[in-house]
Amino acid sequence: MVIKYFSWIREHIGKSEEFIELPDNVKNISELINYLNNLNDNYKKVFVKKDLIKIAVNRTYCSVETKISNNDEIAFFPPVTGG
Amino acid sequence: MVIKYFSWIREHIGKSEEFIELPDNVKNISELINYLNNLNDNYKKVFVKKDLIKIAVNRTYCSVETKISNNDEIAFFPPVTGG
Amino acid sequence: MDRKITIPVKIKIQNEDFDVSKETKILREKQTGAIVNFVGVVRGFDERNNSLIDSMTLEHYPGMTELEIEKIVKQSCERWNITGVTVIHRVGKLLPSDQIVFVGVSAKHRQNAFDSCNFIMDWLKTKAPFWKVEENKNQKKWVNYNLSDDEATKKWVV
Amino acid sequence: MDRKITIPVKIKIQNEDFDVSKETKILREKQTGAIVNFVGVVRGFDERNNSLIDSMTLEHYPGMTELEIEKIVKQSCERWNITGVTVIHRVGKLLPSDQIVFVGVSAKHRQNAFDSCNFIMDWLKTKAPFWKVEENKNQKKWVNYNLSDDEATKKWVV
Repeated sequence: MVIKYFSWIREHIGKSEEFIELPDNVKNISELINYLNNLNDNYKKVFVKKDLIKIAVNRTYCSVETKISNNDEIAFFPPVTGG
Repeated sequence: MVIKYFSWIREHIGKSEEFIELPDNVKNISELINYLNNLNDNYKKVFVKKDLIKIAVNRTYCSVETKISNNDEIAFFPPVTGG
Repeated sequence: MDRKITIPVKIKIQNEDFDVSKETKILREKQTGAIVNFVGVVRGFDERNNSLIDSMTLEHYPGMTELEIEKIVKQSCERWNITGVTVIHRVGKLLPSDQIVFVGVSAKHRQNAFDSCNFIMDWLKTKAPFWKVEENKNQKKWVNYNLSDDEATKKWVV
Repeated sequence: MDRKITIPVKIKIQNEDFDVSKETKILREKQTGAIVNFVGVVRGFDERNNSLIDSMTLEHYPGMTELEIEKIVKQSCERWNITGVTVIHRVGKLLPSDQIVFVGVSAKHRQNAFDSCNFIMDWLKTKAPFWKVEENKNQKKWVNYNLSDDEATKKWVV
């Protein structure tokens, strides 16, 4: 699975994307966030601001309940500010 | 007084503007139209279509009741079609 | 309408074409975040009469035209917080796909620019003394007034 | 959204500037009477923080950005009778008064062009994955999401 980070989330986590092998017990976005939070404190500092984080699976907006699999492209980013 | 005509009104009357000396009994637009109607049939053919004629006195929209004097610039034209 | 317009306003009636990029650039300034441009274009087909149009000629009432457009722009300035307005209307002979009219409005916030530009176009259509005659090889025809233009102005009545 | 878009739609994400005249010309066609363009401009001043802006850098999510804009344009095509759409959004480093975004919509009738362009801008502001960071000599600051942009989309809910 590829995970992409944008804007200040990218800066806090320290990378724009990473590849991870999805553990068997991680079935949705919510569980993925818990998994990442246990890796190190950078993730915790980001994901604690859950109201400021938008999620996309395969380039489509989704929620924390959305089911995911190892072939998916996940993205975490702040509310958009283009235009 | 100068009277200006535009669009098909100009074509029907046969001139784009004319100068007339306002008779003493002509005090408003309505009376001016009556006066012009008596000059020849071209005016009658135009002014019979009163719902299709807009009037301006000194470059401001007005009604048939608007008072006029010999120094005024009067204009008769159809509803506008610019833009 | 006593309030003075203190923003840059440009109103031109001209035969020549206009350059949308150039006009947009004039409207871009440090304190402007949004520009909305309207461009009217000569159609090549008259839907109401089901006929092709070879050319179109626009006449206007010099002096009154500028005055009416100024009044509309003033009303727009009083109603919305905008930072600049440009209105350019062409007259004379035009061909299908030629540009007829440009209305550009700049504002800090985009909805003001959208509404003000829309307002100016709606009132220009019903108040500014321009008349169009459509020409093709068979005939010359003065364009009829469009009732829907009157209807369009009603949305601005408060 | 099963209806196929059969009108010309151009969507570009690019570093380079765009030419409003050139884009307007592409939208002019025989059956088009009206074009409405929106141009977003970099402001030189941050009102919320009362500070000057030296430059701004835009990043986006390649792939998803185009997809989200396509969805918005499709919805606009389903809702209004329009004849062409162009959306160009710049990314990278921009300076005050630089152009950021162009949304151009052509239609036979002007209100469709106004509404469709306004709709596309409102949804682009809340859905298209772009992020702005403002820079001046003292600091670098990610622009905060603006709640009023969420509010703006509510007018389109039927």
